[in-house]
Amino acid sequence: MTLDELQEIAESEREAQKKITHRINVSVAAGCLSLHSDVVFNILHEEVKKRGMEESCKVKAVGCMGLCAAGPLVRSEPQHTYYRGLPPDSPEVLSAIVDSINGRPVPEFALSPEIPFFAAQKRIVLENCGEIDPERIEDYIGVGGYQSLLTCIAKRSREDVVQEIIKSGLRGRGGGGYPTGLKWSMVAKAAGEQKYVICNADEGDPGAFMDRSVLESDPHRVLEGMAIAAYAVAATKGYIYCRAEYPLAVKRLKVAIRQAEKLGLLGKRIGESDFSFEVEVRIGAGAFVCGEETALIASVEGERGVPRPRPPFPAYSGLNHCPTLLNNVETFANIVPIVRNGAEWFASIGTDKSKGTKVFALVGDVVNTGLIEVPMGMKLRDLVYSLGGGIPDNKKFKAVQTGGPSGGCIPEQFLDMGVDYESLMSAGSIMGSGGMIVMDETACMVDVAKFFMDFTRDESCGKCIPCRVGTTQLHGMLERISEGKGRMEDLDTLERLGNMVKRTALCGLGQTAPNPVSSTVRYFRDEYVQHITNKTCAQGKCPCSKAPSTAAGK
Amino acid sequence: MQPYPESVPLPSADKRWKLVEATMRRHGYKASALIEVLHTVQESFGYLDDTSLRFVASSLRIPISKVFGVATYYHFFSMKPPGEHTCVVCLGTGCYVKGSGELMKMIEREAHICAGETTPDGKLSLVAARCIGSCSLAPAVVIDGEVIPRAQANAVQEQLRRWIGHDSR
Amino acid sequence: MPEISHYQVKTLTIDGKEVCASEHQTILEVARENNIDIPTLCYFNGLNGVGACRLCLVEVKGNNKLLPACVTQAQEGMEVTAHSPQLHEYRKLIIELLLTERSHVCAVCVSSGHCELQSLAQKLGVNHVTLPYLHEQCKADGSHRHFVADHNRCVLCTRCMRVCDEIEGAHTWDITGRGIRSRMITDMGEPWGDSETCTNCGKCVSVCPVGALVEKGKAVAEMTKPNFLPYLIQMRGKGQ
Amino acid sequence: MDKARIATLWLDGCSGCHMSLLDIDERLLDIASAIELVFSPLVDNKEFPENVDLTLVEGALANEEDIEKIKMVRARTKLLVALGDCAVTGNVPAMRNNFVLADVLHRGYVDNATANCGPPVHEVPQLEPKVIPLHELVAVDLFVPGCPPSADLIFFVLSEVLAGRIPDLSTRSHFGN
Repeated sequence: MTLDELQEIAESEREAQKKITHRINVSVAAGCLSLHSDVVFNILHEEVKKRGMEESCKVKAVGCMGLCAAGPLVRSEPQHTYYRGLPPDSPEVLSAIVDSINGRPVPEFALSPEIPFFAAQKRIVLENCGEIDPERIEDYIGVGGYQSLLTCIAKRSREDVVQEIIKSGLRGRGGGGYPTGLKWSMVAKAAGEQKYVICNADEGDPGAFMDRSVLESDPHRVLEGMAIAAYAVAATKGYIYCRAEYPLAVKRLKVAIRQAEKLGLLGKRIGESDFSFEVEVRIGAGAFVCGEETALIASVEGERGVPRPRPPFPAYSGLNHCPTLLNNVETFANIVPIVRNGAEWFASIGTDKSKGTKVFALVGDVVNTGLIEVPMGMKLRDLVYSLGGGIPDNKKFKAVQTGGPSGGCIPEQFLDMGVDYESLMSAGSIMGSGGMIVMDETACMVDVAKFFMDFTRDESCGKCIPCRVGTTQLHGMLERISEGKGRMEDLDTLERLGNMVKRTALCGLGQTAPNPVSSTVRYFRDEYVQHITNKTCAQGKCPCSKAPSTAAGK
Repeated sequence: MQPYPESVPLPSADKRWKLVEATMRRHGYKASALIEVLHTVQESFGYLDDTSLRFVASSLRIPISKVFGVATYYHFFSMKPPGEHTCVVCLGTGCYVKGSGELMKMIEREAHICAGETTPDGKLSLVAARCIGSCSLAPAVVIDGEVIPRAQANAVQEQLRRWIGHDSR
Repeated sequence: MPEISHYQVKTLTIDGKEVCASEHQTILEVARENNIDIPTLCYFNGLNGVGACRLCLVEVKGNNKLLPACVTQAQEGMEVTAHSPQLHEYRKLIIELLLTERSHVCAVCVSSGHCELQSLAQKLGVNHVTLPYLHEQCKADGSHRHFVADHNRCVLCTRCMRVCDEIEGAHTWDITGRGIRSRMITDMGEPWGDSETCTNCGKCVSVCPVGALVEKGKAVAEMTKPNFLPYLIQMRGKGQ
Repeated sequence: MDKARIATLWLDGCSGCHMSLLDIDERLLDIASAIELVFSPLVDNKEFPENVDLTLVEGALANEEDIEKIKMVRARTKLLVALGDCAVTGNVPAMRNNFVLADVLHRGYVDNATANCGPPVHEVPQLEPKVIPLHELVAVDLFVPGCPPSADLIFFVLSEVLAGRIPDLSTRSHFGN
């Protein structure tokens, strides 16, 4: 397919859309699906059919709209309204919604798009999520999909594309924040006949589901980003390494790949050029460390997903010892808008060193749990209180955990901090993939630290000694403290051992594993001391709070 | 390249071996396909056992110790047959903050098994998940493949009692 | 062997001492050539490096990460610090962690006196551990005709696995599980004596740094390991 | 100058460390002239005295009596030395930590007993669930590993201490024999 042919499809798709005067988009991403949005979709569809309005009113299954707390979510246009929490078991309500499409929205369920949760977002990565049908490639093409890819292939040199990404200032969205363009240029310059592009969709951070939503809602966006990357670095083969826990994402990716191959947008001779790029999905098997790039590569090779020392970096020697470009889902999803709108446009968004937007999964003790995309640098307070709607039940804010098991807990005094890579780092946490878990005053920080150490201990691959034994020792120490058997010296040991593990572990998992401990010891030392000296947990979360306190020392 | 090891016979007449063989063929019997093939085995048979691992090892020409090492490295692969029903409790951070740890303890008490085990009567397997990505609808439990958002302890308990015949204990 | 003309000599410093390295030499190789002692445990001359034990970590000026000397190639102009109080602390803690992991009871070990873990502890001045013992439950396997595998003494250096795979070509050994529950296995975790792939060559026993793999019938402190390097070099020369 | 008040204590160990101490042989005479042995299994004192300058402790902490003793000894001693692997690491006595205590007792007093079956309950201190080295319970000033530490090493420790120095054992000592 050539660029012209693609534009023809887009044009006819847009023509078809014009005939539709009313649209009811129903979210069928995993969150809403678990609240039976598929039933809502079917009933709405039937209701429209009953009224003979199929020609003008389109009920469409779309991806994630973000506000999971209010699912199943539906959007009705031109009413310009969202509907929240639609009951799948009440056809009357759904019928009333269809009846109202020309008038005022049904008030009990209506939700204005003007509330901060929606209005304060800037959707770039998620621009198509909730708008298009993720299982129809024509929908994606209708909103300009694959034009960036074919334009690159037809009109731009490989170097030019790499330069565009460098200029944009885009940094890896998987956690580390390494400049994406730099990575691309390393792979582009690396010597090797065979090169690979791998998309890291092994979103392992517990409490994060940004990548899942993107894959389920807009899979073509990721595929197109990968293909542009492949073109830029001269790779011909790509893999998407997706978690087995995301069956819907895997299914939609496979559908999308088939559709794109059929239209000649992936596979051999893309856009009738010499450029070929084939993509395969690889399914993970439950190992958090496979989010680390060298471990992920080992897993794609069919081995135990165990990290290897770097250097050599995958950019020079990765999959099958060939130069390999590895980016995560959100990074690839940023490529198309950068190529379409230019590096300057992208660089104008965000902060000095962190450009663009970031998708966050806002979860935990916050009213509006869900997925949001905001410009880098937005204040934590706005995220939690404005978009997030604050803490439920008038409880007090205690901390927000970012960066998953590699991150830290950020206390109240940082609420007015603008969120970007640097600020989070300086507060003792990391951006990570974008999970943001809000905790209210009832959370026990010793318990939280123990939770994360239990996680990393369990997920440690066991290859290097500091991580294998160090995480076990750290966890044991936290366990003793939570049982009221801790000693004050333990706090120093936590720090000493934590620092050692950070400095000596082989891979990112081990090097960051002590972060949840060190950040909580730093900001919530009082709570540790209380567990040790009073042998009680004020929040009642730890085992020591359940046993009668034995205050007698040794 | 090595020729296809056509000499490896299927372990039995069970048709599911054909599915396994098809996956291996699709990947050209390459060693790198090991994990994909193990996925197919588990999908087809519910778990991995000696027979299947030996079959896969000899078909893909991978040392048996390595196949076993890979199979036991990944938590997704199970070496034991699953129970009739499966209950997955998400212990991701979002769910944990919302009390999934307590929920898990309740289920463990209820079913008299620990996470990762199956009841002796084979009725129920209890699984802990690291995060299923339903964080905003925490706590999430997956019962026989269906995600239960904002899972309530008593509702889950009721469901489980129906399966494991709690009263007879 | 590469020809002399291919050699490109690099100059670097290790602990302030100026040293020369040839193409593809690792920091560790250069250091040992120059009598600079960097402790190692998983490293075994002649086997592929894995950088797993982290004892040989060194500081390289301009790099904020510590690098494993065993797999990091020497570069022109590198300024390497192989010994510093900080590195010494880390190395001691690594040994401590190992000592707490399983049951390393020198008093009843056949390899006492010939054990690399024991001598590393001595060399680094580890005379007690500050962390609690974990007492990981492991098995001892005496099913093999000639050898014993006592996993309570295993440090998971994977030398046995590598020598069995890279030199003997049998790949009888591998690792099962992960993290603290990692265990070395033969075949599918069945007793060593039942292994269908083991050739009884004993290479794994020769390279084991501790008392985990030993010959049968040896009493405390009787188990010495042969110098395996000449054999490895010979086999490498043939194989590649 | 007053003679240094020195004690030795025997907890859960095989007495090998004390044997090694005696193996100092003729050098003992030099030491003996500089010290007063105020408590030891080698002398007939029933009461552990106050104001002890140096106590060499052999053995790990395995029962309730060991624990009581070591706390008292620690309180009355200026310089507490963990002598030998049992005191330093738990060593052989701690090998039972891999099993449940009840199983260990059953094995010893039931499975393998030919008469008087059953673990003793009267007039013997009860075993702790886990055997631990000294420093897991009390502060230890000097660690002298070895199974046993050689006579030379013990002599070195004693002479250094008597000379008013804390001996530097960093690379002199090692675990095991």
